[in-house]
Amino acid sequence: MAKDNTLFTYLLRLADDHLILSQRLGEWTGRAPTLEEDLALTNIALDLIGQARSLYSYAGAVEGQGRDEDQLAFTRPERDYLNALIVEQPNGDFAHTIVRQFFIAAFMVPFWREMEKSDDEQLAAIAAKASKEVAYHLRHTAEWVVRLGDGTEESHQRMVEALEGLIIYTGELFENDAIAKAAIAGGYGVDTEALRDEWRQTVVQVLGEATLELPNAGYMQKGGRDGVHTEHLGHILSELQYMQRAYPGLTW
Amino acid sequence: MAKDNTLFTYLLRLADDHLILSQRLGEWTGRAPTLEEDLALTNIALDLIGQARSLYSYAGAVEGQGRDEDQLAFTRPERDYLNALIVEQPNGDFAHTIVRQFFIAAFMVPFWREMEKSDDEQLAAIAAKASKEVAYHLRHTAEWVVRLGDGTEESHQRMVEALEGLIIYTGELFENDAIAKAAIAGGYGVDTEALRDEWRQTVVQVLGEATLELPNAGYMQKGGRDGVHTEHLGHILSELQYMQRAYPGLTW
Amino acid sequence: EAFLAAFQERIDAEQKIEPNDPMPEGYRKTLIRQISQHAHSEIIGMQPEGNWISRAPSLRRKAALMAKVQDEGGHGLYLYSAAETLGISREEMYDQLLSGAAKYSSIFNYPALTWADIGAIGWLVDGAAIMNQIALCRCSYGPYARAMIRICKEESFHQRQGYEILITLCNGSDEQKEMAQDALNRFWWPSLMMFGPSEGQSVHSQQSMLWKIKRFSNDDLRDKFINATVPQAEFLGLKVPDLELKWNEEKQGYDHGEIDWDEFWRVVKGDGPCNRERMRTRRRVEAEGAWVREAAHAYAQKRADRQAAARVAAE
Amino acid sequence: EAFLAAFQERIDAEQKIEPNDPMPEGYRKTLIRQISQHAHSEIIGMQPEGNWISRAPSLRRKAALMAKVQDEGGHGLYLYSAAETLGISREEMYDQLLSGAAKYSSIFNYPALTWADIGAIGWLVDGAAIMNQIALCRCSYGPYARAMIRICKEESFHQRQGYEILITLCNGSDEQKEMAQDALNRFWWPSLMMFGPSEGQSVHSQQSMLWKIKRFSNDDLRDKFINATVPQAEFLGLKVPDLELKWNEEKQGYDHGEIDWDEFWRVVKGDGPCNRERMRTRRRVEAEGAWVREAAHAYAQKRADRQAAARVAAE
Repeated sequence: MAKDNTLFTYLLRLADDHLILSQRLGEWTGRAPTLEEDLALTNIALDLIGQARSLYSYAGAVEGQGRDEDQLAFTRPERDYLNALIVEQPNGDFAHTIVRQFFIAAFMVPFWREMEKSDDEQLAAIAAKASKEVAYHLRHTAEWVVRLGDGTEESHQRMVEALEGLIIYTGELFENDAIAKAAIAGGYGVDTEALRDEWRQTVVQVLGEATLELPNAGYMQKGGRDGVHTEHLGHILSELQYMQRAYPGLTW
Repeated sequence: MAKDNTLFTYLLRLADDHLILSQRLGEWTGRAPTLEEDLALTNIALDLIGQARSLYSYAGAVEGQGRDEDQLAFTRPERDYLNALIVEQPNGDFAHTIVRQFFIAAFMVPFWREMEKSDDEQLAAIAAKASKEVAYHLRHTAEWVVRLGDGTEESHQRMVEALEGLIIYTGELFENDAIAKAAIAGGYGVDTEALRDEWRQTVVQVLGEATLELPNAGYMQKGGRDGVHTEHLGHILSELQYMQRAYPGLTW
Repeated sequence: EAFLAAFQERIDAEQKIEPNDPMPEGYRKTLIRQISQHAHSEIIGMQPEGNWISRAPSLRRKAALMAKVQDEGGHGLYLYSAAETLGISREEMYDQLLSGAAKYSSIFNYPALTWADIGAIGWLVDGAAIMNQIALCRCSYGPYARAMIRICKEESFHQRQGYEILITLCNGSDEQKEMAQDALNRFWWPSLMMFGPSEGQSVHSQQSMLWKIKRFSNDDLRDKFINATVPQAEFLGLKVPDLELKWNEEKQGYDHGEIDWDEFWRVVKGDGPCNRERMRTRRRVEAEGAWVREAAHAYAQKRADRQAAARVAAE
Repeated sequence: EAFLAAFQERIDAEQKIEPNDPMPEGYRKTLIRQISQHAHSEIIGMQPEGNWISRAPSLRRKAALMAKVQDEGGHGLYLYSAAETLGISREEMYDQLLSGAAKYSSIFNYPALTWADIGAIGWLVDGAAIMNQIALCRCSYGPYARAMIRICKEESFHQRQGYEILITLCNGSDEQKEMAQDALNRFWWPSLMMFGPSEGQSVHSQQSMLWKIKRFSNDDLRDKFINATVPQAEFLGLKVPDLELKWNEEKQGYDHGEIDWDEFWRVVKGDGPCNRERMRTRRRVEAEGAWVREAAHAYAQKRADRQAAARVAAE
């Protein structure tokens, strides 16, 4: 029971990360700077929502109270969403979206790779599929980081601002709090602290190629894992949940 | 009964106009170009929400099914909102907001003045109070129209764009459809067709002072009175209704 | 003259015309206009449905909707490429769209107001598009015909998906059924207008027929669509909003009421409910993305320069 | 020296200092810093509450919230005016805010996440502000003292309104009670921090006391606030999130747990949850409004020119 509770929370955090990030990316559909990029961003959003669905479904099964993926995704109050703060940050300009996705992909690549070794077979299976997908996310965003960093003066400056704006939300990804530690001890969770150096290396290498620098982070914001979010999440939820809230309990 | 149904719909249209417009203006609170204008726009929004409350309360009483102002304001589906399309148009830049408000105020001044003569005592009473308020709205927005029209080249150009963008939504305000005609025949509604010339005069005079011209309208968009809106309304409602939808039936 | 006759012979022999083949200027122009208009429709068509991605009522529907809108972008890409084989660049076509010189299907100037509209757009709008497109799979211009074959497959999938949304609504609550009926009410007539007005003796249209760019008349395609769609509406338990609609035993097809061609022309000319909004959005997207495209271009240039310099140094 | 002594004598005699009175430079500077900081707090404080205007759960609450945020803007206006009497312009103060040179109350760097937060902000944040402000109603500088009297009245109204929101929640469903408790959990400690750290023997603070700009120590005001607020929490049936909080019979007041001053300094220095967001929003608002202010200025100039020309012509 205690194990299940922890696993449920652990899954929900991951699922919320994916859902909220795909919701953000979906805002770009039909609005990206080029048609090709429109398709690429939507691809990433589709991968994320697919991962979210697997994770919510599994979380619902673990919880054992008959909640399906949609009930978990759409009908919880704001304070029960457990996503990291970085995924709810606004799209901003294209530089912000690319930096946000790049930071996250550079984390998710080693995360899913380690998760493939999880004792939990379902998590390992989800990880195996996700690993292939995030490898593309990382490659694609890294290419844009280089292009924009080493593009024009304006694009470079926008990238500098995006890096400065988003760096403070990266620390939270690596924190092993009580839930994470229990998940690691349980043999199914990933020790994210241990991924920090690899992330840094990936990021610094790509930024170097892009003639950019990783800004000094200073204090890292956190709170999402305990449901204490930025003010952006509430607005995301008012759209995300609209239909399920306005017409509760129906099939669509 | 038939009279009550018509009156109910008539009141709802008016109430929805006021609610949605105040919701739009509320987006400016804390974000206006000057502190003084922040207070002024919020004042107008407060007047509008006050008028909306009176109208919804009265509509609820007329309907006689126990729906209060909040149930009417917050829990109807999108297609049941009957506001004119102009009030749901985005704030855009400050020029758009001013033009939208000016167009509407120039209409509401004669509208409420005529409504003061309504056979329906409650409507007449609401009109008496509203008349004083909209006189200020018209004065205040007209001053801005002049300032921005006759200000800088940029402000003039922005006003031209705002006028062109919004003119197509003004025709709907004056249409006497079946409901409006029934309300006029019933002795409680205002013949808005008859206000068209006065509106035009007011608008043209102020625009003249502002070195601006009223653009040629061409075809006037409509649909709001039958609940056929622009795509903007749905997004407004997802925020507006959020709490009442997420927590149905509670007292706040 | 001899060239035109020879060209017509190839057409009549059902040979496909390919990019490098000689072709009459009128043939080329007609195709450019039609293909680019078709591409623009896909791009603008992303807007009404894109409007519901953030509010789709389930994760499954959200993913399907995103994928559908993405497919439309993909169709836009194929079609721009097909048009490019005729000697016009994507940028040029894009400029024509943004300036208003080029048109797009006027159905996309109607708003998507409720979730049921997403179903109705798939069922009716994609359904009507498919009727046109199936015919185009046999178009005499090879690249267009081949693009159409691929697009038709995906569109059929979208159409079934849309219809399935409505089946779900019609098996649902009273509000859901009402929502479905309302969507049909609003999208029925604009869908019929998608086939365009009756052509009468239009020279333009006859030439297209002769060149096998077009293979059926607007009215024929419209009738085919109506005949296919009315039974589907009946299956859903919905009422087609046309009091004059009735089965004509003799022609084995439906007779329908008068289409409001004033509305059609008004919307084509820019006064539909969303024309300005669609163009404003598209122009804003273009403007906001300009710095990104410039940066990508500058980077590509720098890279090419560096590689050239490296080659020189190595020699 | 004689001037300073005479000035101190006036202060000690509880005479109000007025704008045109001579005053020591330190007195002027301290007041400008304090009043402008107070004004900035009102302006930035519009953001967390403004964030809920679009989602307020009833029309009555929506109107009250709008009016409240508007009052804050109004307080900002009075306070900027009071500071201007000391010889600094609103623009200059504004620049200091936007550049980060001037501070604002760090409580506004915490997010308003739920509707209950709107109640908690009224009850706790305005409550704490009032404790400070009541004392300031007797401040030696006349314009500031008078602004404070007016502001205090409105703030008390806001505080009651916030408390009333929480009463409603605590009389409501379990979710509502939980929401209220959660808001108290998140806003309790930051509210206590609003009074600032214990001053010890701070020279700065002592001078302010001597000049009667400040009349009570931070700790005294904080204790007063706690003593007034704990019974209100009990009345609501909520639990103050401080395990060490207990009644001290001897001092007839509460003892409380350790305040996390690291957090306080971190937030003051710019690393609170919303510091960057608040400043980004404020800067964006300033930038987006620039053309409007320029236009208003250009128009005023034109008008003045025209009137001058008309006067000349008339002469």
